[in-house]
Amino acid sequence: MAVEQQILFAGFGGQGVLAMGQFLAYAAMGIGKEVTWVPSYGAEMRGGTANCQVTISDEEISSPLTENPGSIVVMNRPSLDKFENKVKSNGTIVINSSLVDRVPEREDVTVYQIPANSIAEAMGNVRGANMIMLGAYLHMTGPVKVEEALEHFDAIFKGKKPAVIERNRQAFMTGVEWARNNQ
Amino acid sequence: MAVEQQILFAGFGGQGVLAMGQFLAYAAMGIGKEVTWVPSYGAEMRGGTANCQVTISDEEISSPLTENPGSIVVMNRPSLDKFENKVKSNGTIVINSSLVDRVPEREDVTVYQIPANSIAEAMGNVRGANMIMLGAYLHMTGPVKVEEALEHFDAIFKGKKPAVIERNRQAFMTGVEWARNNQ
Amino acid sequence: MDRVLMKGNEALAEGAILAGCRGFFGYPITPSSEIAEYMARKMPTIGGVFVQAESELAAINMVYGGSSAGFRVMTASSGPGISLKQEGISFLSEGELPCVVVNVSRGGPGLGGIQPSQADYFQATRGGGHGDYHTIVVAPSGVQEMMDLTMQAFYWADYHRIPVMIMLEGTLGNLMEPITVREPVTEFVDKPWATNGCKDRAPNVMNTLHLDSDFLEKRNHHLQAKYEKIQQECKRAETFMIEDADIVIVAFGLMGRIAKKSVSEARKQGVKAGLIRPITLWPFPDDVIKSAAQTAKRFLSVEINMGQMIEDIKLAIEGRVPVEFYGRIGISPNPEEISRQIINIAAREGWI
Amino acid sequence: MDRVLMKGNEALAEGAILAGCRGFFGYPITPSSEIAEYMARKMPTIGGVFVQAESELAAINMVYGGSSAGFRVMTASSGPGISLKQEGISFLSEGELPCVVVNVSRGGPGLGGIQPSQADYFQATRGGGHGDYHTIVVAPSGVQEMMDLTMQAFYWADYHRIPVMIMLEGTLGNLMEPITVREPVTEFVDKPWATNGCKDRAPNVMNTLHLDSDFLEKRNHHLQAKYEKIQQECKRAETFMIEDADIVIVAFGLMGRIAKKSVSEARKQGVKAGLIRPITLWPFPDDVIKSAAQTAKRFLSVEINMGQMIEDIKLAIEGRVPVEFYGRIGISPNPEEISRQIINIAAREGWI
Amino acid sequence: MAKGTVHFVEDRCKACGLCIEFCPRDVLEFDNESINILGYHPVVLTKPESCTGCAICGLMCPDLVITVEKE
Amino acid sequence: MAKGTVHFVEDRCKACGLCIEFCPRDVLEFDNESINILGYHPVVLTKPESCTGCAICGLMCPDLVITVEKE
Amino acid sequence: MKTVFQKPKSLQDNKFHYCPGCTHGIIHRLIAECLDEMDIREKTIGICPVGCSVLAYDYFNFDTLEAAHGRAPAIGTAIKRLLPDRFVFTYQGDGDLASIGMGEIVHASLRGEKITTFFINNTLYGMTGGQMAPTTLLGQVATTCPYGRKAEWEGYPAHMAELLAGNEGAAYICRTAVNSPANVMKTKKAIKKALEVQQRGLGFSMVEILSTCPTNWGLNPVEAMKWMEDKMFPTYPLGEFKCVE
Amino acid sequence: MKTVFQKPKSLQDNKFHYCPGCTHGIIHRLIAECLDEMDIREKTIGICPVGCSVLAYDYFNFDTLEAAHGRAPAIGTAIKRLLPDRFVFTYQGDGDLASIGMGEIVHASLRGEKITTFFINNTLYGMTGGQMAPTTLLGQVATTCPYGRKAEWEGYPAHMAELLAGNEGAAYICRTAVNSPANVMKTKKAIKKALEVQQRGLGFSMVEILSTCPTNWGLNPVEAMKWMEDKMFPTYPLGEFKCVE
Ligand SMILES: Cc1ncc(C[n+]2csc(CCOP(=O)(O)OP(=O)(O)O)c2C)c(N)n1
Ligand SMILES: Cc1ncc(C[n+]2csc(CCOP(=O)(O)OP(=O)(O)O)c2C)c(N)n1
Ligand code: SF4
Ligand code: SF4
Ligand code: SF4
Ligand code: SF4
Ligand code: SF4
Ligand code: SF4
Ligand SMILES: [Mg+2]
Ligand SMILES: [Mg+2]
Repeated sequence: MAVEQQILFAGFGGQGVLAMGQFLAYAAMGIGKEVTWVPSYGAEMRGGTANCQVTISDEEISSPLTENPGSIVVMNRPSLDKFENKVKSNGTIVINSSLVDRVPEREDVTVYQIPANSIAEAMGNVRGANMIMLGAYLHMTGPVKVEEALEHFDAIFKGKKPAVIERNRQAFMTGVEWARNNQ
Repeated sequence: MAVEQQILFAGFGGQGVLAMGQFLAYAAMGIGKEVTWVPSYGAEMRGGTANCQVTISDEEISSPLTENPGSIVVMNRPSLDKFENKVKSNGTIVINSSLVDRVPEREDVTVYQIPANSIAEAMGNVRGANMIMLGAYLHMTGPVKVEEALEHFDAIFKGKKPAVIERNRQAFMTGVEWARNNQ
Repeated sequence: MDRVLMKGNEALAEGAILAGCRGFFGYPITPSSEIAEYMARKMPTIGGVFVQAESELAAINMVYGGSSAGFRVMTASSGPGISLKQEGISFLSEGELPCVVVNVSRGGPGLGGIQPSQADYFQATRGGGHGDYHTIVVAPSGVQEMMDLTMQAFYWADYHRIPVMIMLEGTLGNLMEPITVREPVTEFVDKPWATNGCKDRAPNVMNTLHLDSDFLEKRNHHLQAKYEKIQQECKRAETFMIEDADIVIVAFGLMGRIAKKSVSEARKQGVKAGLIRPITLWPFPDDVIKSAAQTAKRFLSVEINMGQMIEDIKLAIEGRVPVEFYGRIGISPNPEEISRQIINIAAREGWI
Repeated sequence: MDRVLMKGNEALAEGAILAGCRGFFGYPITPSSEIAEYMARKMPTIGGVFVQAESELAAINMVYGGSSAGFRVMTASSGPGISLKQEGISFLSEGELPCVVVNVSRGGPGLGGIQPSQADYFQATRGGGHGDYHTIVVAPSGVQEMMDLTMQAFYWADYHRIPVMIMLEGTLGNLMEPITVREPVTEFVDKPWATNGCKDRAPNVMNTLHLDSDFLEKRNHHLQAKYEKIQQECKRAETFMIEDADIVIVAFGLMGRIAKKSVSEARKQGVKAGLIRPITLWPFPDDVIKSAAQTAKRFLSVEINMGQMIEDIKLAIEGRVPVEFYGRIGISPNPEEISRQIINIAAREGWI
Repeated sequence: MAKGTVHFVEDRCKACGLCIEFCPRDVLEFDNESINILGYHPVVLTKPESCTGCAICGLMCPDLVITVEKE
Repeated sequence: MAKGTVHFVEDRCKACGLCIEFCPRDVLEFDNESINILGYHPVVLTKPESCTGCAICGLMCPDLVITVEKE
Repeated sequence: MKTVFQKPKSLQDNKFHYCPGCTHGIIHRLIAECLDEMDIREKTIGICPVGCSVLAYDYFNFDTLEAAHGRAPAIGTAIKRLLPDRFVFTYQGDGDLASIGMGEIVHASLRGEKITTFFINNTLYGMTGGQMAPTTLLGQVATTCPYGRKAEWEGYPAHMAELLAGNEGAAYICRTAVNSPANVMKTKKAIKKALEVQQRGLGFSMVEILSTCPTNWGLNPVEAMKWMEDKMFPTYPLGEFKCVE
Repeated sequence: MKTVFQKPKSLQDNKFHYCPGCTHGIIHRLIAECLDEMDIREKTIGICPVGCSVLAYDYFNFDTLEAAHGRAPAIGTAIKRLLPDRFVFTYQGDGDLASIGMGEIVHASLRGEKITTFFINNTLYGMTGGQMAPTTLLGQVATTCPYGRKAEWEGYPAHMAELLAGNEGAAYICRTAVNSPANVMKTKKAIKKALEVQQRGLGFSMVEILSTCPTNWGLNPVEAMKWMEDKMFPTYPLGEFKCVE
């Protein structure tokens, strides 16, 4: 069986969690992988939590869903609480430490802490926390390399205004930068 | 098996064919028989043909329907054409000869001819042809005796105006009378 | 008791009133309209409510309201009208709202015709609406049963908190025969859940929305448990000469009654025939079928459709005995027609 | 061909357009609304018609009109909305009007929830509407199939003159994956029966009323003959490792795809598992099931409901092999959950 | 005064009497002597000389029984 | 001028700003220092002395955050 | 002599199944005459309702569809949108249009669908045997209001022409009757005008036509005409309610 | 100090799930206040729609039902007929009432059902994500009229208050808004009046309330209030359209 990676992105609705997963899906497709992206909605219609699962593989993907993702990227505390125990052994937990005020209890996983909201506020782009997180995540452990993702940046944001793309690229790169400096 | 009689009444819609069958059903119930009455509608919504089947028995009736009734009472020509061949061997065909301009071809059945409409016109009650027919039919061959039917006359027409009941009784008796004189 | 000559549809309507039905909400459609007309005459005289709804949709939702208010309520329709009620029936099922829905069936699909039919069997027994639910479905075969099963339907509806469907061929609605009129029901099931004003208690809510998947799953398991209980308790069938039967006819409704005569006729001709007449279509009396399958050599499903109940027979028999089908459309086969069919099979199989 | 990352609902809508669909009539309901929204954006740009109908009833009747006018047309809805369309679907079936009806299923019964569900299986395969009819029902399992089966659906609809239903779990509508976008369809079936103005020909009539019972019966036999032809020609299923399987999982839609992983997982654990994924739910691929039943020791139906397709499996197997059921409600089980189930059965039966 | 005449597809007449009621010249009547295929006494023109061909009978006939001619 | 005061169920405030917008005395503001359970900066009374207890804030608050008292 | 009155081409040569004196027949003919005169028979698609005129497809001599009860306007909407140069009309009874089909007709008029509706108001359900309709008059007896319609119980008659005229998408709304030669002529004019409104693409058009049901009214056809005038006119005044130019 | 403003008894103490600034919340409270003031909480049965206010049963503190989309008036009809001394109201959005539920609301008003309807007009389908409603303004963008509503394609906005006021069974019909303190007060008066009309058995009553949907309008709550006044008021003038005494 081919290597299959499954990543779960989770956070509040409005934090851009679904977009993070889609970004990764586009990037993975860009480098010729098989990929699926699937959102899951909470019980609440709005507010509430949002999450999505991305599966990346060299072969046809049978199940886009899993109970036990290899990595989780959590943007807020409730998401960590909910998904910490689901991560596979030897998996990865990436945490937005600005909004998560605890560390994981699991000892069999690798943990990365990224203060995405603080970085975002610092760079004056409060809505950019998700791209910062993504940049940092990809640099540190991502299934797609930062350079590869950057190659497909314009394609991913196709149809968006240049200014928007630029703002996202900056946030993404700030995340990458932060990761480089803090690893 | 108990003796079970099945009679089919057929004619144009508006000739009071269904009422004839209901009358017989009430009368049969009156004398303690098991009885079913079931109408059948033609394809047309109005105009068209109407017919009903009455089953009278001493025991519980399983099927209220039959392909081959023992007797048929036909009020018009199309009904004779349609049902003549359905009557059981040794059965009975009662014909409203005012509106049926042919005699049955079957030789294995008993045929009665009653000029119901002419009698009705003669007595000045054009809508009374069905009761005339019924009176004659019961007198000649009916599964319920005329006297028995008369006993339940008021019950059968319960709720109707006395004048209406009287008009019906007269028509009925005129039919009986005619049958007495012409048998 | 005195016997009264009554039409099937009238006996059904009167049975409902005797059972305490005090709300009828309907939209006319042949061959069911007589039931509404009877209710329109009677309800005002007994302090009940008759509303001619603007549509079948409105009618079934009036049933939803009336039942939720704690009353015994009913609607009646046919073919296209029953299809229009499917959303409402699904809601009633999940709301566990007792009520009676009458389908005086007509020929389909589409506008079809007003002829007798049993082509809505799947719709009635498999749930024509969305989601996992069942309604109890009863199929009377004569005028007395029209009254009695209607009263039973109201009881089951309240007792199990479930919509009950009464399904019959149009012919049966028009059939007249003498029946014994029953006593009015005087004891009723309590309905503490009714939304009739929250005086002296906490508010009641009648709701079928469950956005939380765990809760939705729980609700479905709750319903399923109820359906299993009903399957234990409510299966009903009439059997006739099946003990030694080589061939067992299965037929329901008036059709079942007609088939009885065919069975007698076949017996006269030396064929060991028997009859199972399911009285409840859901729950389907598979137990009777199963046990008959231990001795019978063959089953014949007779339906006024293209073959629907036959699936339930097959599911009950699990391949142990062959099941054949005889069906007509838009017409109740005559007893003679069916006995010919039975005799043909017997001849073909070399039993006679 | 370049691959494009697309959402299931979008791929379905785009597939319809590629297949020549030029009329979409719908009423919003989660989780189907994206299809309408896609059509609202696209139709005006390609000379097509998008109408947001006032209700699901109006929508399905617009489909009736549009199809009768000779166009490829579609509607999409979910749960309660599909129930509301049942009268219309029965009419479309009897009118033999080609069209595509999409059910992006949600949890039921009642208002239920917007979670993934397969609880409308009975409704889809047994005809939730009145009368004897069938629609072809296809169940895609991925985004590519969302496009491809939609195009196939339009072809089958025209070719067999039948409504085709596409049924999927809500999750699949939102699933994104890379697909190959197909070429637009350029060859179409002639529709001399279309009611589009009687210039140079005798008037056409689109009618489902048949008051004459003989004719009604004839029509039903005609439909039945067509359904048999479709059963000959259109059954589709994907199979995976069933040749030597002790236990065969049967699952459809996205669920079927998920189960594939469970089968692989079970194989890793030494259980000879296999998968049959019905692609057409009606006609049900009973042939594949039947032949698998000759070697398999056990079947497991995995559904997102309380057990519906299991009846079709049983009808196909006729009691030769036991059939078990594993179901969830309001949630797509994970592959791990199902493989656990498979392994448990294997352990219980002493196969491992 | 204009001169006209009317023709009937006799077997379609349902004897509703609307033509008789509305004919301004009172020239139509039921033919009590004959019964048509539908079982009704169809309408006939009793005073052909008085018919003006005004076509009101045709206008009011629900069953397209009548054709009207005029000089 | 009448004297009043307002109390907030802080954790229900969604920071829609309607109370601020409609308060005739301009005495309400978002508290940028605190974040409530819903993730919003809730509203606070900044000039308690100027509140008249007119209850307009309560009237316009869609989320029943506000109780108003008056002397 | 030349023929001044005969069957229009847009009608087939079939006997109507209607009861004696039922004015459905007159209305069928008027529609057919208008189509003939406008020479649009081959471009017309008629949508028949569920009601006594359910078999209208056997009479009209152009393309027709039989609709599900009440849904004709939805069907018409789709056909007209997909074939904008055709003429599309619906023919609907008061049960069909004003009861079960209320949603569809109100929305077709709101959307300004360029179709024409002929609305046959005979105050009850003819086909199913005389049940109450939304248009049944106060006091009138029907099988489902056996004690006479009371506002308190069964509510008030629906005034469909007035109701729809208020919708902006409605371009032409008119109520006529077929109880007299003059009114029949006026009805024909209204039918023609409605079709012309469709031709000019002005919006939705409807002619509400007061029609008799001798059978279920329990009157002979001539009495029925008088009853219409005496009883229906006060509740349903004739006239144009909307006429966009 | 005495409390001059607080949560009414007829509301439960639950957090609303509505978006920030959504005026559904204000309207819930106004209804609850009126029930409190009339002291009829225990005799009231509320029927909630399918729409953003689908969970209203979690907020109202009296008996409630969750209706199928659009059918609340039918449900209310049955309850009120069977329990004539109770107060029955429906709470319905514009998709619920004016689109799928058009038939039910028109007929409830025609029949003069003694129920009260609160009709929340926010010009679109909030719950399902901003699709067009019959009340969407001309030119307004929604997800199913992405190019802005054009009369030619999507037809004209439905004026429900005007439409229903024409029906004889309607006793009180009024349109109000909740965009300002004064209008909120007027809305409350109208709600009270409608309930009093029900109490007096005068017939059907409805208050159409213009409400905001900041989320799907893409505006912040304060802007949304202004937008309502600027854009909605011209199409939907406030006022009493019917008031039978
Ligand atoms: C969905 C549905 N409901 C009910 C019916 C039964 N039905 C047939 S015609 C009709 C009413 C006809 O009345 P109307 O529209 O006034 O026409 P009329 O017969 O008076 O010309 C009804 C209720 C049906 N065919 N389909
Ligand atoms: C039969 C049916 N059709 C469609 C839906 C989906 N649906 C849910 S809410 C809604 C519209 C809500 O809009 P509105 O009534 O205006 O209420 P709002 O959310 O704007 O308050 C729709 C179409 C449904 N639940 N049931
Ligand atoms: S054409 Fe005129 S005058 Fe002649 S019969 Fe007819 S109505 Fe009378
Ligand atoms: S109007 Fe026509 S159908 Fe009526 S009586 Fe005259 S000719 Fe006959
Ligand atoms: S009570 Fe009046 S003055 Fe005080 S905060 Fe509220 S709105 Fe402002
Ligand atoms: S109106 Fe209410 S919810 Fe909005 S900001 Fe003020 S207190 Fe908070
Ligand atoms: S029942 Fe009434 S409407 Fe129908 S054909 Fe007869 S007279 Fe005409
Ligand atoms: S979507 Fe609109 S109507 Fe719904 S809660 Fe949010 S703001 Fe209110
Ligand atoms: Mg009518
Ligand atoms: Mg809305």
